[in-house]
Amino acid sequence: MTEQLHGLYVRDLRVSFDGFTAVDGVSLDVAPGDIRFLIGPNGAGKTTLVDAVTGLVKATGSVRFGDRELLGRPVHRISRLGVGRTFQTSTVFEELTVLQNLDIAAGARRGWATLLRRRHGVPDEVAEALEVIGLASRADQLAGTLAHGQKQWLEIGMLLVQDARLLLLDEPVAGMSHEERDATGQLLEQVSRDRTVVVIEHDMDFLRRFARTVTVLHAGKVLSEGTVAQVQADPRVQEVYLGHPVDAGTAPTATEA
Amino acid sequence: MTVLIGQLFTGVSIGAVLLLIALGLALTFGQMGVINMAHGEFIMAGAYTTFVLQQVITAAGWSLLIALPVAFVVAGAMGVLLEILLIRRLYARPLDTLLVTWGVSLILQQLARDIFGSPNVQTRAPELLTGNIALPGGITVANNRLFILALAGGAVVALTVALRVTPLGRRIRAVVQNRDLAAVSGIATARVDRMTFFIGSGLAGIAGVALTLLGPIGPTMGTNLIIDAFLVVVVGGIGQLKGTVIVAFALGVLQASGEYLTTLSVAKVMVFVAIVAFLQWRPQGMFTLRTRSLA
Amino acid sequence: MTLFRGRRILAGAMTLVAAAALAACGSKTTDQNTSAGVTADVSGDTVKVGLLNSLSGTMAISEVTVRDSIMLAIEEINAAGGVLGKKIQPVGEDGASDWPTFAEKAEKLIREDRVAAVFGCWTSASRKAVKPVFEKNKALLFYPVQYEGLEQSPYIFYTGATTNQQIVPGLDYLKAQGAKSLYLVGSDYVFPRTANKIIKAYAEANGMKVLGEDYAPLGSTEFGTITNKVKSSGADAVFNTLNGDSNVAFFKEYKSAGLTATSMPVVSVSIAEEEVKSIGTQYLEGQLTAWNYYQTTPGAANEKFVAAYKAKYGADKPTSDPMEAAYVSVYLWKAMVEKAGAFDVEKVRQASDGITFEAPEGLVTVDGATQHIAKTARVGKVGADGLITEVWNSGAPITPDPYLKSYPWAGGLS
Amino acid sequence: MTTVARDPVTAADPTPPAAKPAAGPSRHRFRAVAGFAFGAALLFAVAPLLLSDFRLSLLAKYLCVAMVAIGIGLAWGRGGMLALGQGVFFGLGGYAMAMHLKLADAGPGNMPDFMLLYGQLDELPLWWRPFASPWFALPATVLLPMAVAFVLGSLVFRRRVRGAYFAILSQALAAAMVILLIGQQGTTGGTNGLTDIQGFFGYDLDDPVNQRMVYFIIAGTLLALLALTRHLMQSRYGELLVAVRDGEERVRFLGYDPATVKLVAYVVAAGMAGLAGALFVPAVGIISPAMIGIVPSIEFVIGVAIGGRATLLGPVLGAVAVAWARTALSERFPGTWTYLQGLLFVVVVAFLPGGLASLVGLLRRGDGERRPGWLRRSRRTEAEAS
Repeated sequence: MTEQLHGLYVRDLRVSFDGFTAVDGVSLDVAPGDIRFLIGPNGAGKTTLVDAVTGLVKATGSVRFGDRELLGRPVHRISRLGVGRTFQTSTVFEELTVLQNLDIAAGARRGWATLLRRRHGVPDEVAEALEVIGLASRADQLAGTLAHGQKQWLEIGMLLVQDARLLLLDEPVAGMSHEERDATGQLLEQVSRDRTVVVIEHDMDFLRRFARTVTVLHAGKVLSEGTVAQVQADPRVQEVYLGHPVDAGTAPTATEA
Repeated sequence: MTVLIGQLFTGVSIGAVLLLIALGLALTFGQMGVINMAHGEFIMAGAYTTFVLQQVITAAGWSLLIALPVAFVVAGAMGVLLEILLIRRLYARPLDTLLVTWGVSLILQQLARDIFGSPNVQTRAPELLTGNIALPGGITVANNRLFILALAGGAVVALTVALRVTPLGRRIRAVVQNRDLAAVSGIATARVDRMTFFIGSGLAGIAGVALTLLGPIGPTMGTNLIIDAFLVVVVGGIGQLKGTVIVAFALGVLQASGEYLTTLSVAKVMVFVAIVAFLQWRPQGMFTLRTRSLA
Repeated sequence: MTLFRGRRILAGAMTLVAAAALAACGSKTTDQNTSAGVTADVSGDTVKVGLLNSLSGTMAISEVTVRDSIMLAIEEINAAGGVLGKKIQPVGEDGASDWPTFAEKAEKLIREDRVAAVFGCWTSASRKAVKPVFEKNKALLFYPVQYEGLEQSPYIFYTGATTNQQIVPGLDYLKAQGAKSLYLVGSDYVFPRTANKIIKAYAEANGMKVLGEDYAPLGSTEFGTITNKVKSSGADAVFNTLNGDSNVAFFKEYKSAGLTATSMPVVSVSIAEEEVKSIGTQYLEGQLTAWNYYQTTPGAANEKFVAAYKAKYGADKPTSDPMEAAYVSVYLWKAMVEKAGAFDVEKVRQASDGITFEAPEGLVTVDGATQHIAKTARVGKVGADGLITEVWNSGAPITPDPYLKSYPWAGGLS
Repeated sequence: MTTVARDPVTAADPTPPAAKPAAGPSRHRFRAVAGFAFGAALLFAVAPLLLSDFRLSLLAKYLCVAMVAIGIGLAWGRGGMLALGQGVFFGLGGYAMAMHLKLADAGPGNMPDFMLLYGQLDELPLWWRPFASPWFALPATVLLPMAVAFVLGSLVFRRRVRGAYFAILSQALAAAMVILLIGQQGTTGGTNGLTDIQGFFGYDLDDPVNQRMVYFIIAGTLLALLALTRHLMQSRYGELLVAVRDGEERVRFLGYDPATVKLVAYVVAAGMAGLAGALFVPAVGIISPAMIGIVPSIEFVIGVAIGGRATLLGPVLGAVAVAWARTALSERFPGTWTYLQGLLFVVVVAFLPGGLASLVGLLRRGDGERRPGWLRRSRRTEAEAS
């Protein structure tokens, strides 16, 4: 890929809903080509942070991707700047085939002349993505009939053909089997060669294996940041997680289930 | 000046009628997201209840008073039946609910025709409610309008209190704000839905009783009202009653003044244009519950 | 490639259209006789007639009663031996309160059932919708409802009142009672708007003032503002051309505003006995109506009609002007056919002039020139029992004048 | 027919369907051409031979309703926009055509008969004048509805008014339009509408041969609209439209503006309704507010729902079937028809949301790669759309 890698730079980001502040002055830098994991107890503001970056909720502060300011732009404009995301629940178009899903994702810059014509064959970037996500043999299957893990890969594939340079993934491996998790992790590593990846995840085993850096959020603020080992050693992180028995199972220090 | 005040009162009383017919919708549409096109036929059921009661209880005043609770129960029961038979299956498909309940409204209208005949039926109003109060300055205020205003006010207060204070009301609000959370917190959401529907439909029955004082009682009386009522709820915003109340009165006064200055036809078109313009400004209506959920 | 395919399909369809159109053009001039009307099928020992009324939809309320009285007349005629020795076989259709449906059903009755005549329609809109159908097929329609005039189709007989038999006499009555100012309230459609034009012309010529004119959309039930306007105008009387449901709401509002039949009487031209029942005498008692017939109209013919109707449809069913006009229309058609000695439409039309019938409303005479009928105008007052009693009549049948040509003040109207 | 692969769950098993694009499209194309040929033969040869003039003119009327249904199928079935105000566009097209024909009937310089009777106007109102020219009136029958749809659509879709809100607004538009038309009796004919239309571009409409010509034009137009819609549905745009229906937000995140995508389908549907209205006028000879209001607008939807909203042919067949059933049943059982209409709506929409087409789909499942979204609508996505 010839395109340059960019980083994500968040400064003093704040989001509030009717007096409740969900994200309270977060600043963080994600280096180009990083795989950054965002963790934190429920309600820490992880998803809201991603919502703010992608323009879904109004926020104050500054979010730059490379040298472009994202805040204040409408959702589809931010998307066209190369910022792509997935949701906790899979949102592939179930009534369309895998190929059609990818083709739509690849086509945001198409003009009406192209749109109003039928698709012939498979565009190169779509074929490439089909190989990367391992769904080439299922290209003509309805997305709704895919297994759960396959849907998540399709979503990632859609971000690839969309030519997203920043991938924001919200719990991509939730509900996946061990084999699927491994495959997903390898997919992320492959993808991050020419892209920047941010992952919200609760699965600590997955995090330890594939995270390059980690940011811990708590009550809308950054609690800790660093490599997996650094964060695990941070006493504040341990305190927060021990103070929330519900989340104890997901705490970095806890043993795996 | 006299005319101006008279018109203002007319506008307010149009608003009261709108409020009364929209209140039930504010609950079923606003709180539950169910578009019930048969709501107008529940109003009709309330009006026919008054008619039937008057065949038994001939004193107009008593029959009207008794009709209020009876119509509430009759229309409410119809609503619950509809909820159990059809709407329950359609919570995830609001647009389909609209079409299905429209089919139901056709059936109910024909049923009314077959039972009561196509022509309108008449009820007698108590003499007290056919008169008016003369205020100084030549202004007269019709008693039936005052009664409806009081009824609408009473219904709003009762509903607000019920939603705020009673355990059922708290459950209803919990379900509206977060259905899943309410469910895992041990609230039987299906039963709460049914109760909400009972109350919402029952309010339509009460509106039906009130309308016997103003207009015709016939099989198609509901269809003329339903769109206006929906517009009130849409503009008022979902999930809160105060929007419905404010918008009902605002549209009433707008229509009355528009009609006074031009004609009723033009006034109706004016109201429509105003609504589209308003939704440009606030697409979610006047008041909405803000939630964190995905838009 | 695919787009090209799409284009080819489209192009193919277009070619077909063009070819079809050309084929049609080719035969355009050859066929003249096909449009020359359909002859009625009278080969058997029965003769079919069509009944075209709304049995469903908003107009069913009124039109079902008309259908009932037409059926009554047909039964009576059949029991007395039929028409020219043939029994009448009614073919009923539902206009469904929808004007294009009326046109469709009229076409069906004429072309498929080949009826000798059609009885029905109520609203002006439905009549306007079927008029070209009858004219194109040269078939007969008997239209039984009072209407706004300004029409004279060679294939329609109008057995209800035209404006000079209902509205003008109603105004004459008000003038005689000393009314100097009027307020006009009507539904927003053809009849009220045309009627109000006539009323305004009449008022101007007779020194009366029209203080206001308001229209409510059909089916509207919100009369607060209009009543306010009426009340503050201080008019001597209200001329009401509201239709259907709106009357109920209007009179309830009227009474609530403290207006009464003595303080400001309302003359209505669309409220007959059936409507009185649904509005309620509580609101209507003492108000005036203008018609040509009431259930209480004296005479043996009416006693027989009312008794027969109640025996067939129930003692609680009132008879009204449009019902009577519909009933009469069947008898008038019978008389025309018998005078012509044939069911042929043109012969029936030619035979129509001067036909008389001792109707429940009194003697009526067909005016061949206008194909309307001469009838007596009556003004009545709603009583506590829900019946309307006559307070005035025109003394003699009034010759129909649908274009008001004999009224100098109406010069600019048509 | 085999029913082995009926259950969608089995399709998720590791053996992928082997259908490769190579075999599929050509067979589909062949089927489409064969289908159109069959339809054309039916409409142009069989129907005129078998039906009497009267029944043929009824069929012409049904086909006009079917044109509206195609548009609704596109906007609602594929785009998720429940257009409950299509009567407005049907009416705009119909009035534009009728105004021209009335003026042509009256002759140059004259005014239509009803204006003289009811309007008492001294001269033709300004806004009528352009309709005297067929070069204005004919394009207007399609462009006028499209323009209104464009204005309304760009207002509401951009502000993300959708789902139920959109449905209610489009109903209110229908109601407002009726009131407006009726209120201007002198220039619109009021409740009567525009009636008694005699000629159609020089051809006397009383002549059955010319009625037949009108039928052929209508049938041809219907086929053309079907071809156009088929193309739209199978284009990339068609796929995108389904995507917007099922996940508007998701499409936005892919960098599209869903408002524009929806607007196109809505405007096209409006144009089809306008064309249908324009052709309805010579076929039936009348256009009136009774064809425009809330009830007729909902009735346009009924056939679409019953036939199968997301399919190409479902809406057409559904609309024709419902219109035919109404004529057949309301002749004998007017009350029963109302019950039946209501029941059909309830049963089909509640229990068979794919319409009758989904029954056919169940039988035919498993042959081919391009499966239209008949089989099941995803529940989540519709909830999202509200």
